[in-house]
This record gives sequence, structure tokens and C-alpha cells, in this order.
Amino acid sequence: MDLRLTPGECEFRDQFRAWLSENLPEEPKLEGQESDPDYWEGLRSWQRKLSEGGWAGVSWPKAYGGRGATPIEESIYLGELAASKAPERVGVIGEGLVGPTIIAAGTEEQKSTFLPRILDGSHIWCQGFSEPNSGSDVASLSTKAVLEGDEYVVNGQKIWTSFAQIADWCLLLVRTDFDAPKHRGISCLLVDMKSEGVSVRPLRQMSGDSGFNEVFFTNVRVPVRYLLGELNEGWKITITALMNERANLGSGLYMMFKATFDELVLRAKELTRDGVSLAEDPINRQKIAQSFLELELFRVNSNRALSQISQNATPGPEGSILKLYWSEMNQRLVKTAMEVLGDEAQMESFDHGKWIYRYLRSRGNTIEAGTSEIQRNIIAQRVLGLARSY
Amino acid sequence: MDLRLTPGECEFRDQFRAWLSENLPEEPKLEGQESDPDYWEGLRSWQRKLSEGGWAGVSWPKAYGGRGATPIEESIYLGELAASKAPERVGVIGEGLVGPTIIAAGTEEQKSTFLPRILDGSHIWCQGFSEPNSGSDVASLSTKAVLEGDEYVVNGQKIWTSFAQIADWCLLLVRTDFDAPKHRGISCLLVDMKSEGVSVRPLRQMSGDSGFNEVFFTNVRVPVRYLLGELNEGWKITITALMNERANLGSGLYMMFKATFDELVLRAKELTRDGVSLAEDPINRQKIAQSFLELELFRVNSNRALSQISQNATPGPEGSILKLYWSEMNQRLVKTAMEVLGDEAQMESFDHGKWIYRYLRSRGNTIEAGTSEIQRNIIAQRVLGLARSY
Amino acid sequence: MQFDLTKPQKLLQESARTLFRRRCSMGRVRELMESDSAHDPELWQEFVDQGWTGLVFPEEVDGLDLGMVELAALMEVMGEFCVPGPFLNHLSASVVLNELRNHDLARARLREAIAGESRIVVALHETESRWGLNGVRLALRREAGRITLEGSKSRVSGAVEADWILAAVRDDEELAVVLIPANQEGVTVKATPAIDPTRPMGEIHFDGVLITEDHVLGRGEAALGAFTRWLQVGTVMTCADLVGGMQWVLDATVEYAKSREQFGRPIGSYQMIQEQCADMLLWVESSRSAAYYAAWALDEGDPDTGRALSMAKAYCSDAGREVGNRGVQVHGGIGFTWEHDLHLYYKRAKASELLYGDATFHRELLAKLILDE
Amino acid sequence: MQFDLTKPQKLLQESARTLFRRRCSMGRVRELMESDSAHDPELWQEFVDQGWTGLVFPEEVDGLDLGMVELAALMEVMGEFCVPGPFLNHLSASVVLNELRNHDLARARLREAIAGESRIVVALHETESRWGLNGVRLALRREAGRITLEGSKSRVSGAVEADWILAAVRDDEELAVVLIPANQEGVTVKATPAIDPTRPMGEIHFDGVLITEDHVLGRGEAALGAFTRWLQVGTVMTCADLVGGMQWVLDATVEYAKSREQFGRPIGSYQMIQEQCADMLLWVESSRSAAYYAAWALDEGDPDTGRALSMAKAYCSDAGREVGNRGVQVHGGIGFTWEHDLHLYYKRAKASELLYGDATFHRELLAKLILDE
Repeated sequence: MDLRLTPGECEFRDQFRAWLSENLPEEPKLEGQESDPDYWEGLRSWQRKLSEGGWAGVSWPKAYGGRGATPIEESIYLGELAASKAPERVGVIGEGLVGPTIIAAGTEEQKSTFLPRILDGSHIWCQGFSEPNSGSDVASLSTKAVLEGDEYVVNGQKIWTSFAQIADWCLLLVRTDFDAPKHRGISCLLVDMKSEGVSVRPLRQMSGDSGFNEVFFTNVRVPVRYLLGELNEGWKITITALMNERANLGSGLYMMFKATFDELVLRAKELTRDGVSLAEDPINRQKIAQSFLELELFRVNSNRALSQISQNATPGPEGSILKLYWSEMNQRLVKTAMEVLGDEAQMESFDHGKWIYRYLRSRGNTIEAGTSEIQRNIIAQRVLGLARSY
Repeated sequence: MDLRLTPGECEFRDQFRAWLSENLPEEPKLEGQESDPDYWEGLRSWQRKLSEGGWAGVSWPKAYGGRGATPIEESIYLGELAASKAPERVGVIGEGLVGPTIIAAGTEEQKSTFLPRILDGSHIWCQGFSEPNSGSDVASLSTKAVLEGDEYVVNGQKIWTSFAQIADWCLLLVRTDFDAPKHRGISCLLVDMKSEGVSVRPLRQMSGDSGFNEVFFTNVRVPVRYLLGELNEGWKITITALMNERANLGSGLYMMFKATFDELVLRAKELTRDGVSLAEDPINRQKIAQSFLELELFRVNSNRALSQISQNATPGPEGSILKLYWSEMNQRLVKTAMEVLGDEAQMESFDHGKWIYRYLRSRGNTIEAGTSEIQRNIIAQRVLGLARSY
Repeated sequence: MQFDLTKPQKLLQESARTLFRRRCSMGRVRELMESDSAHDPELWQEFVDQGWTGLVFPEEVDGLDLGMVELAALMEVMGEFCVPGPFLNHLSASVVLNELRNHDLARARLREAIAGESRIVVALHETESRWGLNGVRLALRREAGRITLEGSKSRVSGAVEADWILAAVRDDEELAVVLIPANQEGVTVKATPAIDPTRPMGEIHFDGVLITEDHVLGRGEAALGAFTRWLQVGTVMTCADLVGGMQWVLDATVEYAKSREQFGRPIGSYQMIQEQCADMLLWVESSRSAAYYAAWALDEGDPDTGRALSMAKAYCSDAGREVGNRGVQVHGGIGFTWEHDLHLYYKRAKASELLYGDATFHRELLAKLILDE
Repeated sequence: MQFDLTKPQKLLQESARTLFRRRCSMGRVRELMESDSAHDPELWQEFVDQGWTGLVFPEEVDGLDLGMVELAALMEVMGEFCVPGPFLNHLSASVVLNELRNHDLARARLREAIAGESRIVVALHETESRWGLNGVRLALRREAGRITLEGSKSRVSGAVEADWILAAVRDDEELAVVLIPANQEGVTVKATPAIDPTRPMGEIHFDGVLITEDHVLGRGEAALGAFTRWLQVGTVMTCADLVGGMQWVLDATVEYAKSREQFGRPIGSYQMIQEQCADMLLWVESSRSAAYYAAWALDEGDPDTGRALSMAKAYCSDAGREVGNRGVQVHGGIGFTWEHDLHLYYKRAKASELLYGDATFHRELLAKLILDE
């Protein structure tokens, strides 16, 4: 057991740090003005910059333009990005999900068409998996694709689609066999978002912003050459991709939560109640310490999972354990922040309403990317070997 | 809404209080020395005394020797008993469960034979429902009774049987139809515990004492006249009885938990840590206050349920809500006590090991008389109308 | 002992429900919450017509002379419909006037308040002060025969569009109640948006505001008594409002769990969902018990009133938050959208958690009663 | 970065498991826990033969010179088997001697301790004192050239059958370590049964015990350093022991959930059971991460050691209790019986919750590090 970075890992980190210090945009963190085209252009240009520096698709094989980074190096990469307050990576779905899936299952044409464009930010991707009636039960999806000549004709609706409003392409799950058992009739299409019949509607969240979209497909025609993998094998292809993705979130998320925690500490030291510092209140101290230990334990848990994944090439259900941990941890963290900071934290004028946003946004943590109920099912059945629940 | 006792309820309380003050045994609370025959004789004589004073079976109809007390009056009765630290009622299963069931479903002979003897303490009853393989799924019981001539021959095993070691009679659930659906093949027998083939083995708990027993039935012969209700109708008869019983626990339980709480407060005020009173520690204060409010809310919740039961003759699933509430509340209460009192509470020599006992015993609260899982199912399905889970 | 609402109390609730169904749909709630005050003059007039602005005040000032249980019953329904606007704060502020109604000005303002001619608000909070009266530092300045006020009050729920301000101030160290017209020179009221848009907050600045002696409605014991009653009534009202909101969330959640299907059957048939719904019910019903017990005790002047109030506020604050959490979780993605009404209740419960003191605050009050006597 | 145990570390665990399977069955645990000390001389000799009593001490005193991670690995297995007796306390007490091994007497006792010839215990606690060194009030009396000790130490885990006592005392206000033979005149050790019979507690009375100057092994900074290291090592050992115990409870519970059928299918197929098992796994694995991280940091002298230790103890204390609670709940009635081994782990976890400071204590230590700097 050695929790220090290896010399190789240190070198990786130092290289990226050095690159970041020279290439980070002046305006360190672009604020999310989603209606502003400049905002998105900024993100695309950041993606291009990363790519030019060789810092896009770091975990992809070198043969495909990646850097062949280990899971631990990838985690270091994400942690450094977050720590430097770099802009959001608009290509994250392309890099983390679509690219690896194309590498694993795509045709040569698909590889040469899409992979370079994912890396250089010229293709922004979104993923079309969830549907209004298929939430946890993704495989019950009903968006359908019917072959007409050498095109699939797609009809249906997707929901919770991040980046759809600016995406160039969509990795779309569709039903292609209507008689087969639900997991067996699904295929995976690569869909040009500029196709006729695609329309996007932003979905406003309880926190007031629109991080997600609904996407409607009406007689959208997709050339057969954009079928990814075998016909009706879409489920297997994407489930593997999803598991890969889940496991990779560790360091970036940690840095995000740590920023919340650090700001909480800062504010707790500054603010007083009837003349006593919030940070001196013994009850607040217990709550803050508990948040701290849970947060640091997330880092340790993540590192341990990464270390395991590094040994067994395919990530197992560790991702579910981490997801369950961080989603509920973050909810407790922001609950603590709201309790400690009290009235101030509920004001829109205090820290630009950041605490309200964080509090409300955190409710989505245990729903998005697999609800806590689903994660617990996966852990119970796939890790502990309990019988299927029904 | 009027939460004061009515004049009638006050009178009931005052009458019982007056009676108690004259009739309470010198040794106010007999300590549980279950191996000592005198202990049990003392309990029987207390039961006799209650009966002679007209204070046994208070909720039974007057026609059967009861007092026709309302649910609220019964709760007052139980509260006064607990507050006065009166001895345990050894006839509690006879009074609370068996008697009402015989009144509802028994023959005239059964009524005249058993009811008076329940009241005067000459028949102590136990209930034989649970079996090793039938815990939450009571209806899957496999103790069987086969008719031979005018006797049922009983074979099987029961578990978690309170009072079995001294009981005279047992209200026994047996399977009499082996082909019917499980709820339809069950009958209810009244079994003399002195019958040949009945043996009792005390079951030691994690808390070290033996509150429960296993009871083995080997070719026990039960005359057909001791069949209670119709053949194969035993399930319906007893489930009604059980629901009646559950709802009646309010005040007595409250007084028991309140005794725990009051002792916690007393000790917290007495003990210090490095010179500071435990009761002055802000974190302890939060925990103790939380226990207090949950405890008092249990009283209010109970009273509200009693008030509802008084209006709708048959108790509904309110019992499940109360059971869920108090079982988890008591676990939190003793957890708080262990945390606040700390090292002392873990010593056998401190308060005669009472805190250890309470802590360990409380783990049974969410298992006995219907696990919390079962209570939540009942609430979800019978109160909220959600579909049966499977 | 009888815990149910009486028939007239239930009728009061039913007529409120009828009114809100007609005049306060969720669509209307959403319109109103876009404004600074969330105040609807026409709806307000209906409240006045129903007598609600005078619900708990004596007949001598044209009140209905009903009790705290009736008030809680009404607030429960307001919670169910997420009724926006300053009613809670207006009515609890009127309590201050009622307590001081021997003072002519107080009585006059109370009559106006009941008649719906003006809206009243209590201004207690100062920056970084707790709930409770100890944090009041804003003081009257008495100089050369003039009394002036200089400073601010913040986090005043219902401040915007209030006509009269009842400011908690120090007058020569003593606590005092000062009546100030919101339109007086030197008074500025600013909307300060917060998490709950249905009951907006404001900040009040006093810039050398001139106070006449007779506008000091009470000081010392009298002021303490009036503000204490205000805190008590406000606590009961907030708890009842929380109960109504929780009930709505529970109902919506159970409804959704019955109709939403995943993996071929209603999600309400899954134990993990059933568990959450069952816990929600437990919390809602326990909150209801606690809220009405507190209302009843306050009405009766029961010796347990202090405990009952803190018990109710501590419990309902926590339960309101947790019921909301489970509600969103069971709804899944749809419960997280702006479109769904759930978030309005969710945010209101979060604001109510702090109103009149949060759970930690009230637990410490309880600890004082239990441990320090 | 590499989080797994190395091959030698895994071998250490496997050989411990082999030994305990052979020599420390649950039947044997139950026999031992009926005695005052739960000490098994033959089993103890096996520990010595394996070198465990010298696991973390330098070769110069015949130790194995291994690190904290190895010690944690061993303790995890002791937790799995619920191994009774004073090993934890003996080894952590030996750490005090090791820290002071420049002192001849300390070195001699340390050699004996490692050779298994004597058992050592640290006596810190006094009535109503917290964990930590601030509560030490027992003081040496220096009078007429004689040093005597008069008073008591309580809640000393492993006191019964200890041969040497390392008492934490005040010497002219300074903290000091005094070495006292348990059989010296005036020393009385009394068993004081507590919740966990596998690691019994005792009380030590000093009735005018004569102390020679050279038995004061250290004072001031030296004493503080030695006791601090003792607390740190004890914390790591307790956390690892908790992890092993939790793992046993999880395994037993999952096993039971697979085999126990109710309503026609294994209870492990019910979501309410799955949820509890999944949470148990989360807690066990997180506890394991925390415990080994603390062990590693302590070994490395990492600047984060203080945080890592308090984080581990706070988390493992809470998790140990909750894993036990869920374990009993899923087992139902059978898990509540004396017959089932579950309660041995349950009680041990409850005792470990307090050992070397409970979660509240360690959270406050963390708060100091986070908020007061």
C-alpha cells in the first residue's frame, strides 16, 4: 500500500500543471450564460486548446490521438482541471462516453470521421438515452428507428439531455426490434443534430437554470453507416460505456465539493450570530467536521477505487458505490451549509444565491446518472450477490 | 379539539388512582427474577387483586366482567399502572388478546370456562404464533393439528413466546388444512400447557436475559371443544385480535420511555466530564432535547390515535404508525443516552447495567410484534393504497 | 379527550379550500411569485371578507374571536395551496397590536388591519442576529426632545407593500415596540429575494426617521409580552403551514407512485418507494399532531405551552425538509423540474424551517426548560 | 498510487486467519469471555511466536520492524474473529515503552513485552474524564524524599492480568509516565465488567504506592509524545478491529439474507433488505478506506495524520454501530438471541465506539484543525 503518487504519476501531474499555467484562459471560469453564444464559443475554443496541447481524450489509446493515461492519471487530470478552475469541458460526453464507445465498437469510417473531431472540439456530443417514460428502466425506451432503404427513420423523444442545445451529434439509443425482449431490440445510432426533424427544448430545473433538455425526433433520417456496432446490440455497447464513465468522476467531483466546503468554512469564520462566530458554535463545529470527514473520505474512497480499477482492466460496480457515496454526501454537505449559514444562505443576494443553487441542485444528485435506489439494487445484487428483487 | 380529559375520564383516572394508592403492593416494582417461583406468585396475586378491585379486563364489556372502558380510559389505566410502578400484569396476554378473541369468536362454554379465570389471574396465557421458519410471514406456519376422534393431535414448534414458562394455557395457531392457500388452512386452538407433549425452553437474548421461550409440541392432544371459532378460520380471528392489541399500548409504553428519559436527565445533570456537567454540553443538550420532543410527540401521537379509535370502533392501521414511531424513537432515545452518558453507561456497575440492558433490548423493538419493514409495508399499502410489493 | 377538529373548524377549512381552488390555482401562485411582494389585492379582500384578518381577535375590534386551533386549521389549508403573500406575517404582526390594544394608536391600526385597509409587518431581525429578542440592537436616539431612528432591519418577511412597520428597538436599553408608517420620510423598503418566492423578504432602512412619543406603543414588559406572543402565534402558523405543504407533497408523491410505471409496474409497488412514502406519512401525521397540540396549548394557556411550541417547530422544521426530500426523490427527474409544482412547496418548507427559529434554536430552548430548571 | 495490501501484508492476514480458525473459534471466544480478563495464555504464546507482540518495534528490541499498515491488517483479522483478550491494549502500551526506550527500564520492559513474558497496560482514565490527556489529575506526591501515589484509574481496558502498569500522572503539574508493577504493595486491580466481554475493563487503585525515581520513565514533552503515539496507534488498531468486525457482520447478514426465506423467497430479494445490505457495504468499505488511510498516514508521518486519525475514528465508530444495527435488523429474531454470535460483534463495536475517543470527541478535534487555524 502506497498512497503517494508514483514518479510517473507526479510527472504526469507536473506536465499538465505546467501546461495549464500557460494555457488557462484569462477569464478563469466562464460563468454559465447559456443564452450567450460567446459562452459556448469560449468552451469550444478551450476544448480546441486542450486538444492542441494533447490534453483531450487523455485516457484514449495513443493510436486514436489520446494519451493512454491510466485511471489514476485521468483522475489527476480531472482534479487539476477542477483545482485550476478551468472552464467546463464541452466535449466531456464525446471524450468520456462516445469516443470510447466508437473505439470499442465503431467502423473504421466512424473512427476516422468522429474521433479527431471529438478531440478538437469541432463535434460536441450529447447522449440520448433517457425518455419521459423510461427513467430508471432505460431499456424500456420507445424511440424507434425503422429502416427505409439505406436510412433509419427515427421518431420519439429523449429527456435530460445535457448539451443538446449546442451539440452537433447525438449518441442515440433507439428501438429497432419491436418483438425482441426489451434489452435485445435496442440499437445505437450516431445522429447529426442538424438533421431535419430534430428539435431541442431546454428543461428548466427547480434551481431555476436549464442544465438539461428535451429532444424531439420527428422522421429524422439517419444513414445506415451511422449505426454504431451491430443491429440490436446497442444496449450492451452503451452499458459498458456508461460503467466506464461512472468510475472516472472521482477527482473532479472531489474538487467541486471541496470548493463548496472551503467556502462554507470561510463564511462560517466570517459570519456571527449575536456576536458569536458561527465557527465557534459547538454544534456547527460538529456538523462542519462531519462534512469534512465525509468529503475527505470520498477522496480516499475514490483513490482506492481507482487503484482497484487500475488492476482489473474493466471497472466493476465500484462506480455504484462511489456514486451512492458522493450523491448522498453532497446532499448532507449542502444541508449542513444551509443550517450553519442559516438565514444568509437563503438570500439570493448572499454569494449570488450560490448556496440556494447548490442546495436545490444537490437534490438531483441522487436521481441523475442512476437513482440511489438503482445504485443500491446494483450493489445488493452485483456486489453482494443477493437475488434479483422484484 | 379538546385535549383535556373529559369529566368522565378524570373520574375514571381518579378512581383508579385512589384504588392503586390503597392496593399497590408494598414492594412497588417486583424485579424480574424469573427463576424465582415467588416472583411469579407475586405477579399472580397482583393480577387477582386487580381483578377483585374490578381493575382487570377494563376494556372488556361489563357483561363479561369487564368495565367497558373506552380506548382513552384504557390508556389512562395503563398510564397510571406504569406511573405507579405497579408490578407487570402477568395476565396481559389473556386480558389484551385471548379474552377479546374468545368474546368475539368463542363458544358459550369457552367463555364461561376461560373469561373469569383470565380476569382473576388463575389462567395465565401465552400466544403461540411465530415459528422459527415463520417470522414476518406468520401465515406460513407449519405446526399442524390432525383430527383423531374428538381430539386434535398437535405437532410443531413455536418461538418468541412470552410467559410460556409459567403459562397455564396457550392460544395456538395451527395448520389444519394442508391443501388450502396458506391463510385459509389455519385454525386456532386453546391448549392446556400442562398437556403431555408440551415442553418449554427459555430463549436467552443478546441482552443476557430470557424474556422469550421456545415451545415444542409433540403429539399434544387437544379436545375439539377447544377449537376457537370455525375450523380454518383461525387467521382472520387472530389478525383482528392482534390489531386490537397493537393500538392499546400507548400510555404504558410512554411511561416506560419517560422513565428512561427522566433517568437520563438526572444522570446528565449529575455527571461531569473534565469538570463540566454533561447537561451543560451544547451537543448533549441538542440530543437530549431531540429525545424529549420525540418522546412527548409519541404521547401526543398516541392520544390522537386513541381519539380516532374511539370514534371508529375498529382500530385501523394507526397501530402500525405508532409501532413504527415508538420502536425507532426508543432506539434513538437509548442511543442518545449511551452517547451522552458515555463510558459510564457501558459499565455493568453503573445503575446496575440498566443502560446496557436498555440499549441492547431496544434492538428488538423494530423486530418484535411486526418488524419495521412489515409496518412500512402495511402503511404503504393499507393506508396510502400503494400496490402490493413483491 | 378529543383530538379531531370540530365541525365548525372543518367547515372553516372547507370554505378556505373552496376559495383557494377558485382564486389561488397553482398558475396564479406562479404569477404572484414573480412579483416583489407576491401580494394579490383581490385575494386579500376575500380574506378580509371571510374575516380571516380578524380571526383570532376580539369582537370589540371586529374580530371573529376564534382560537389558535382555528388559525392553525386555516394555515394548514394555506400550506396545502401554497398561498402566496403576507398573510402569515400580517396576522402575526396584528397580534402585537392586539396585545397592546389599550394604546389608542395600536387599537386603531388593529382595526384597520382587520378591515384590510392596511398591512402590518414586524421588523425584528438585524444583520447576523438570531431569532428571539436578544439580538435587537437598533436603538431609538433621544436628543434635544427629538426621537429618531437610524439603522436597518433585514430578513423581514412581508416587508414589501406593508403599510405599517412594528419595529423592535431598544429604548434606553429596554425593548420597545415602535409603530412607523412605511411611507414616512427616511423609511426605505427594499425587496431582497430569497429561496421562497411565495413569501418574499425585504430589508428596511431607517434613515434618521422621526418618531413621535406616542408611536412607541410599548416598552419593557409590555413590549416583551407583545413580541413573545407574536413569536408564539407565528410559530403555530408556520408549523400549520408546513403541515399543509407536507400533506400536498405526500399526496402528490403517492399519486405519482401509483401512476408512474417502471420495469412493468407502478413504482409504488417497490419496497424502496413504499418505505419512503411510509416515512413521509409518519412525519406528516406527527407534524400535524405536534402543530395542533401547540395551537391548543397556546390557546389554553397550558403550562406546557413553551415546550409544545418548541417541540412543534423543531419537529415540523425537520419533517418539512425531509418530506420534501423524499417527495423529490420518489418523483425522480420530473420532481426536479421547474414545471412541476413540487419545488414551490420544497422551497417554502426550506424557508419555513428558519422562520421563527430553526430546529437547533428550538432544541436549545427545550434544553433550557428540561435541563436548567 | 497503490491502495491494495502488498503480498506480504496479505500473507500476514492469511496466517492470522489460519491461526484463529484453529485456535480461536467462536466457541473458544465464548469460553474466554466468561473470565475476568478473557486472556488465553496459549493463544498469547502463539501471538508471541508469530512475532505480533513486536510487530511494529525495531529489530534492536527483537521486534519485526513492520509498519502501521501491517498492524492494521493484523487487527482487521482480529476483528473478524472477535479475538478476546488484551492484545490491543498490550501492544499500544508497548508503544509507550518504545517511545521511551532510551530509558533502560523502558527498554527492558519492552523486550519482555515483545517476548511475551509480561503484559503491559496504560492507565489513563480517571472518573468522569474524557479521552485525551487533559483529564489526568492523579498526581505523584513527593514528600520527604519519598514519591507515593494515591488514587485510582478507571475504565482501563486490559487491566486484569497485566503485569506492568504505565500510569499517566501529574508530576509537579507536568504530565509523566510512571511504570508500576501490578503486584506491588498497595496496587489493587479489580475487574469492572462492561458491555464488551471480549476485552474486559478494570479499575486500578493505588493505595500509597511507593514509586522510585527511575520508574518515572518520562515527563513533560517526552511523556506527552509517548502517550500521544499511544493514542494514535490505539486509534488505528481500534479502527481496523472495527473494520474486521463489520466485515463479519456484513458477511453473516448477506449469508442469512440469501438463505432465509419468507413469503416464499429469500429475504435478500426484498428491496428493504437489499437497501440495508447495500448501506452496510458502503459503510464497511468506507471504514476500511479510512482505517488504512490513517494507518498509512501515521506510518509515513504524513502532515495529514491528525486529520486522518480523527476522520477514521469518527467514521468507523459510527459505522460500526450502524452496521451492527442493520445486521441485527436483517437477521430479525435470531440475530437478537444469545446463541447467535452477532451480539458479540455488536457489543465489541459499541465498546470500540468509545475507545480512544468517540465520534463527537474526534469531530471536535477535526473542528480544531479546520476552523481554529
